[in-house]
Amino acid sequence: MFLYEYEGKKIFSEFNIPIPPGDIAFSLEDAINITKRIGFPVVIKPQILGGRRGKAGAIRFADNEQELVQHLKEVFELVLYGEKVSRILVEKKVNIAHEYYLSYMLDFYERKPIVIFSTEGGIDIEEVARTKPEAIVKRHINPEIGMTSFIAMEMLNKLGIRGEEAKKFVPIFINLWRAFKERDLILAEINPLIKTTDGEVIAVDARVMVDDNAEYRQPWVKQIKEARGGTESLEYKAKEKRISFVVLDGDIGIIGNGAGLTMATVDLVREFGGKPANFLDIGGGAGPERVVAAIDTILKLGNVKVILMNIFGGITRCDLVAQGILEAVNKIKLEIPLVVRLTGTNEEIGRKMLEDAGIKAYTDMIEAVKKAVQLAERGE
Amino acid sequence: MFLYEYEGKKIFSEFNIPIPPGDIAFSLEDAINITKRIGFPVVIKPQILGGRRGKAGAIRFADNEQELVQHLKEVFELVLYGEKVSRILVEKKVNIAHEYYLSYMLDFYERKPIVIFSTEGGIDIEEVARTKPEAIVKRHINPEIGMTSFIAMEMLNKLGIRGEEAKKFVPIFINLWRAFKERDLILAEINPLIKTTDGEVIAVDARVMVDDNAEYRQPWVKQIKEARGGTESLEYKAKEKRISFVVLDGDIGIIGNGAGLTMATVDLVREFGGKPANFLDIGGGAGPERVVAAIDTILKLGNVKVILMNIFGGITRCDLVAQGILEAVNKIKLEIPLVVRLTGTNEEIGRKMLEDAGIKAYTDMIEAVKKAVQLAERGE
Amino acid sequence: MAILVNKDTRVIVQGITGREGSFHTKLMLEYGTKIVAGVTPGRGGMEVHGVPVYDSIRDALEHHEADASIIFVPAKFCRDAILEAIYNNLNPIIVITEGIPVWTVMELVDMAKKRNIYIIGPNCPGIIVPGETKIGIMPGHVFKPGDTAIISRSGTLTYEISKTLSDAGLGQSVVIGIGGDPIKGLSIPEALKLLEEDPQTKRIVIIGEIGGVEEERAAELIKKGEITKPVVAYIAGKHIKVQQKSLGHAGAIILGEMGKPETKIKAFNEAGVPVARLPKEVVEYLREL
Amino acid sequence: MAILVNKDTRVIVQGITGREGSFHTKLMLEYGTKIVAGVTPGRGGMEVHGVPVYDSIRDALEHHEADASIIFVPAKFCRDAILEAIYNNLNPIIVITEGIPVWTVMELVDMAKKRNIYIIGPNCPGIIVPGETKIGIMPGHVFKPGDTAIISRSGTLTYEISKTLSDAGLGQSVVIGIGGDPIKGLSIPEALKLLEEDPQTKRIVIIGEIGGVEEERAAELIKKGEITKPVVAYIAGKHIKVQQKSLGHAGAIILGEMGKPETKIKAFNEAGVPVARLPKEVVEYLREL
Repeated sequence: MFLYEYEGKKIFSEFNIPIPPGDIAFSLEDAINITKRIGFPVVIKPQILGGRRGKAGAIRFADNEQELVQHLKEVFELVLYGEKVSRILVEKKVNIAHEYYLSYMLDFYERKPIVIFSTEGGIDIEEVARTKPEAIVKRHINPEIGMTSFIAMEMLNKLGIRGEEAKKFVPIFINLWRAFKERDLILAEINPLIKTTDGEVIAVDARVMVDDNAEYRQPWVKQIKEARGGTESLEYKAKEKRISFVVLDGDIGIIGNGAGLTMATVDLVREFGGKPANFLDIGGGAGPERVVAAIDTILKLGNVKVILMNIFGGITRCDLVAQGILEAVNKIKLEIPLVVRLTGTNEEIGRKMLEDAGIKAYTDMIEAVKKAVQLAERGE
Repeated sequence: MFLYEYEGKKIFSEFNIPIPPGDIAFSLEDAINITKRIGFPVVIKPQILGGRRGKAGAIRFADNEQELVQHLKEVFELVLYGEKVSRILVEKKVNIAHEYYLSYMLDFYERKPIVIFSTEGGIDIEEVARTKPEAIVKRHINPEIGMTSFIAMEMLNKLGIRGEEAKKFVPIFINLWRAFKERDLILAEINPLIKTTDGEVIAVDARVMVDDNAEYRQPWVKQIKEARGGTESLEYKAKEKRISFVVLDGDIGIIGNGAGLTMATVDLVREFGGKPANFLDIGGGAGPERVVAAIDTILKLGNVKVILMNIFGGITRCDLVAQGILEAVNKIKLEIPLVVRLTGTNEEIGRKMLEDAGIKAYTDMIEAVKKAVQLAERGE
Repeated sequence: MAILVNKDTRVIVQGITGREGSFHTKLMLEYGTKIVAGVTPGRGGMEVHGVPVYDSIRDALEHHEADASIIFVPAKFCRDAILEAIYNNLNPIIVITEGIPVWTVMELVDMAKKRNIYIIGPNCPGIIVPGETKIGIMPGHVFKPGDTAIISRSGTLTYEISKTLSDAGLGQSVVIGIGGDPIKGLSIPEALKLLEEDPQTKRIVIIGEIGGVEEERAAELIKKGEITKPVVAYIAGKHIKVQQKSLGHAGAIILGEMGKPETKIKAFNEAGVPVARLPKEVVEYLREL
Repeated sequence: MAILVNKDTRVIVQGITGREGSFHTKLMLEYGTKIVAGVTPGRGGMEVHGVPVYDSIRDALEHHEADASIIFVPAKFCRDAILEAIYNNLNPIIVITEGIPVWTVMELVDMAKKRNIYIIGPNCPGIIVPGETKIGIMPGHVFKPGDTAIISRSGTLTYEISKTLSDAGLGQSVVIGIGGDPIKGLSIPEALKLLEEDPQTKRIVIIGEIGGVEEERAAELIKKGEITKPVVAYIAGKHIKVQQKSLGHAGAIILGEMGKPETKIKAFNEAGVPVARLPKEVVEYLREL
């Protein structure tokens, strides 16, 4: 799960990584109060989970209250990369002497943590890698050793930062590593890491991703999730019911059992000209209650014209799966068509049960997909 | 540094290792108050750092206040292995079904932690090793892995403890390991570890040694030291001044530079029939202030008849060492004889300086030792 | 003889007394898998479907010989269970459990590798050598013996494609569900190298997904000629462009440039590996080989 | 050629800008030791007695070739400094610093051993090959070149005994102060094995102490015939019976049965190693060999 910048910065400050004074505002009032506390000039940063705010012109500066109110009104109206701005981070503006880049991430393929530092911050590190690779230093980390002073110093020296100046960066290297490891993070990125005109080193942005699997040992993750609203929360609530749910932008609701099969179903719908509304995996051994929750979740999207359910009965018998679907449908009183593909042990019995209840049931995946696409087109 | 039983048990309880209810008493009143809180029957355990209390008959039980007061009065008068009893642990008596043994220590030679478990607790593990080795299971531990459930279970199974019963021991194996590692301990021993008649597993004794070198990262060590009094504290205060000081039982005060040379000096005094009052190493590069502190410390012992100082001037010039000794002696106005052995660069100059001030100074270690022994004998 | 496991592989089931562990023990026994013992700490002395249960692997090994382990233990206890299997030299260790933190998986895979032990999974359906042994949770009846190997990051999609192959007369030498997590014990390239050496395998199907770079690395191996057997691939999620969100599998996530389906398809194409557009096309490509 | 170090050994001084580091750098240079660079993080660019200072060993190695390291860094920073030396393949690493927690020493020695790097110390005076190189803090003038090797857990007592030897015309092939901590990088038995292979060493003096079991293990090696060169021993603290208290050296501590002087003396006697009663007797025993 990705964190908002302000959530990431909270972690940074817990690990003694300097951040600018500031706080999160959910309203104009909030923002004005924060400004009163920290003083002008301030920077206004809408909090969204995807995309690049800088490129979207969404980051604004204010030297006085008039400017502040003007910008806030505009920014609270913005929709960035499909996300409505509902929270804004208001921070004291810092005087930048130079921008750096520092990140830790897990290199899944090499199965090792990796640290990346660059003297070219404030832009995508992929871009720096293309245009100025000599300004980047990367290192795999032995997790038993972790980040230590000497490794940080070696990386800094490599890019020509030495002596007293280098020493100022070292604690940030070490503390970010500690946050990364102790908080079960997959990514902890500071871009840019700023040297101010006063020679201080400060993290002015935070891009942090935490491992969802670690929630049982990272109680703060649950707190963060519960504090959020919107779509994010719909996906979260699905997850609570052991359903993997991701919103897409089409009108065909998709339910599958197993992540790969569900992805393949989304793909097939696209191949045959349809627009998937979501990805929803009910996982293995789902009973009627999870089928109900799945349909419920999709209906909450509002714009779905047909639901396509693709079930491969592996260990479970298809007649039991059919029974689960019927129980679910009776409970919900579905008003849009449901197309089911059901295969595996006892598939004939299961299909017959569904068709008796007026639900289209197929053996062949492609036929089911075609039918769903056709129904969605007709629904327009 | 060894901890008192009650200090060790405090650590145990911080790591969720069950101990009997109880508290430390410095007076009869304390003990009566504790008993009021925890109820009879209680056990009275004088707290000393060396030796075996059980063998000395110093552990008493009380079923009522009359017995309690009687025992307390007696125990507060005891001197055990040279230590006057000044503190008594008063604990609720537990009903013992069986006594076990569990310890972690560092195997200095193999450079690995070792865990020892036995179904024969309550006696010296060395004795069990001799008389019933099949009741002991030992294992070196890979510090990266630590003690885990499965290792504990394997050790328990090996001694025939299985199923639900074994499961009760597992958390104690793991928690004692955590205390051992996280608190920089060198030894963490529970002997006996008790199974009560109710089937609970409880640590009824604690023998714990902490690494003095880890004090900078274990602030509780300093707290414990400061809370202590008596001889222990004299040694501690010396250590604060970077002096290694251990009380022996003779009348010749010994000061050396370097641990090995000081030990050799103590040995030589014994070889020539003298009785060393102490071991005191002023360490490398000691200035006059450390010499003053050394002599001060020895004088506090009260019974010293002569001080023998053995200095090998390695890097430092002997004339500077002599100057330090003279400054120190002038400051203290020493009333007992001081014999100095001084060798190294500029030794002749140094010796002359000392002898001009009336301090016997030798080149040869043995001559100095003989002189000191002779002066001590004459002093009787 | 197949790779990693075969009909003679003696298996310990860790977490045998749990619901899943017990259920799949029954199905594996029915398939013919040689399960010699189960382990659940604190449950030593029980029996599950006739299989004796011990508190520890070491205690089980006092009474039985065993080669491999399959793990159904809940995620929070998996570090201990996997370590136990590693320290008792069981090999391979098949981890069915989903939801183990990635840092823990990283630590454990590293330890296993240092001891030359294979971990399959976590979060995987296991491994099956059709007609010989099934150490996993897949429905045995969809597989048939043969000479096509399948490596897959998916579960049900693998059953789906395997069934298509079986129905078309293309039996399987081995089917390895490597799991849906971002870090796993056996990656696609590592599995490919094992299959290259397997005399029973004539051709290989890779069922990949979006996320990670395993497919790209596999394609490199093939391009370099280190894998000479013919390979057909399928990539699930190829029409999904969502950034930064996991699709059911924690490993199925696109982060910036990494994990995009187009890169994977391009890499396979450049290595001469046909990528099926529809699952059933896998059979057609295999027939064309 | 001597063991571990010789006149060609190029040395980096870690913690060179500190009081001790700077002082002993001067003395080592005067002795003829080849010090090529110093390291103190945050002090890159300085010079100490003409030796250039860098922030990191790696940065120093960009400008100089080096073999060994000597460490004067304060105890709390030693984990980092020693790791840095290990990771940059300096060998041996001589750790003068006193007061490093024993758990940290245990961790570091394990890492060094895995990489075949020798740590000498911590809490030691260093190593000297008289007339060739001194990587340590011992007074150079008490040593003379020769063919008697000394392994010692002590500092000043070693200088004392070495001086007696030198005065008696018994020069030293190498003198290794292995340090007074309970866990150290080089133990007496390990040092003995190195010296057995050293053509310059004809006889060996072991200066032991109470505490630990190194002397006993050394005696076993000799008894088994793995060490064939004649050995003379001295044990400091042989009249000290205090239990559970360290005598100046953290390693000089008697715990129950472990570390008692009588056990050590008995073990040496059984291995045919004479144990000197007085320091100066070492010379007499060596002459009798």
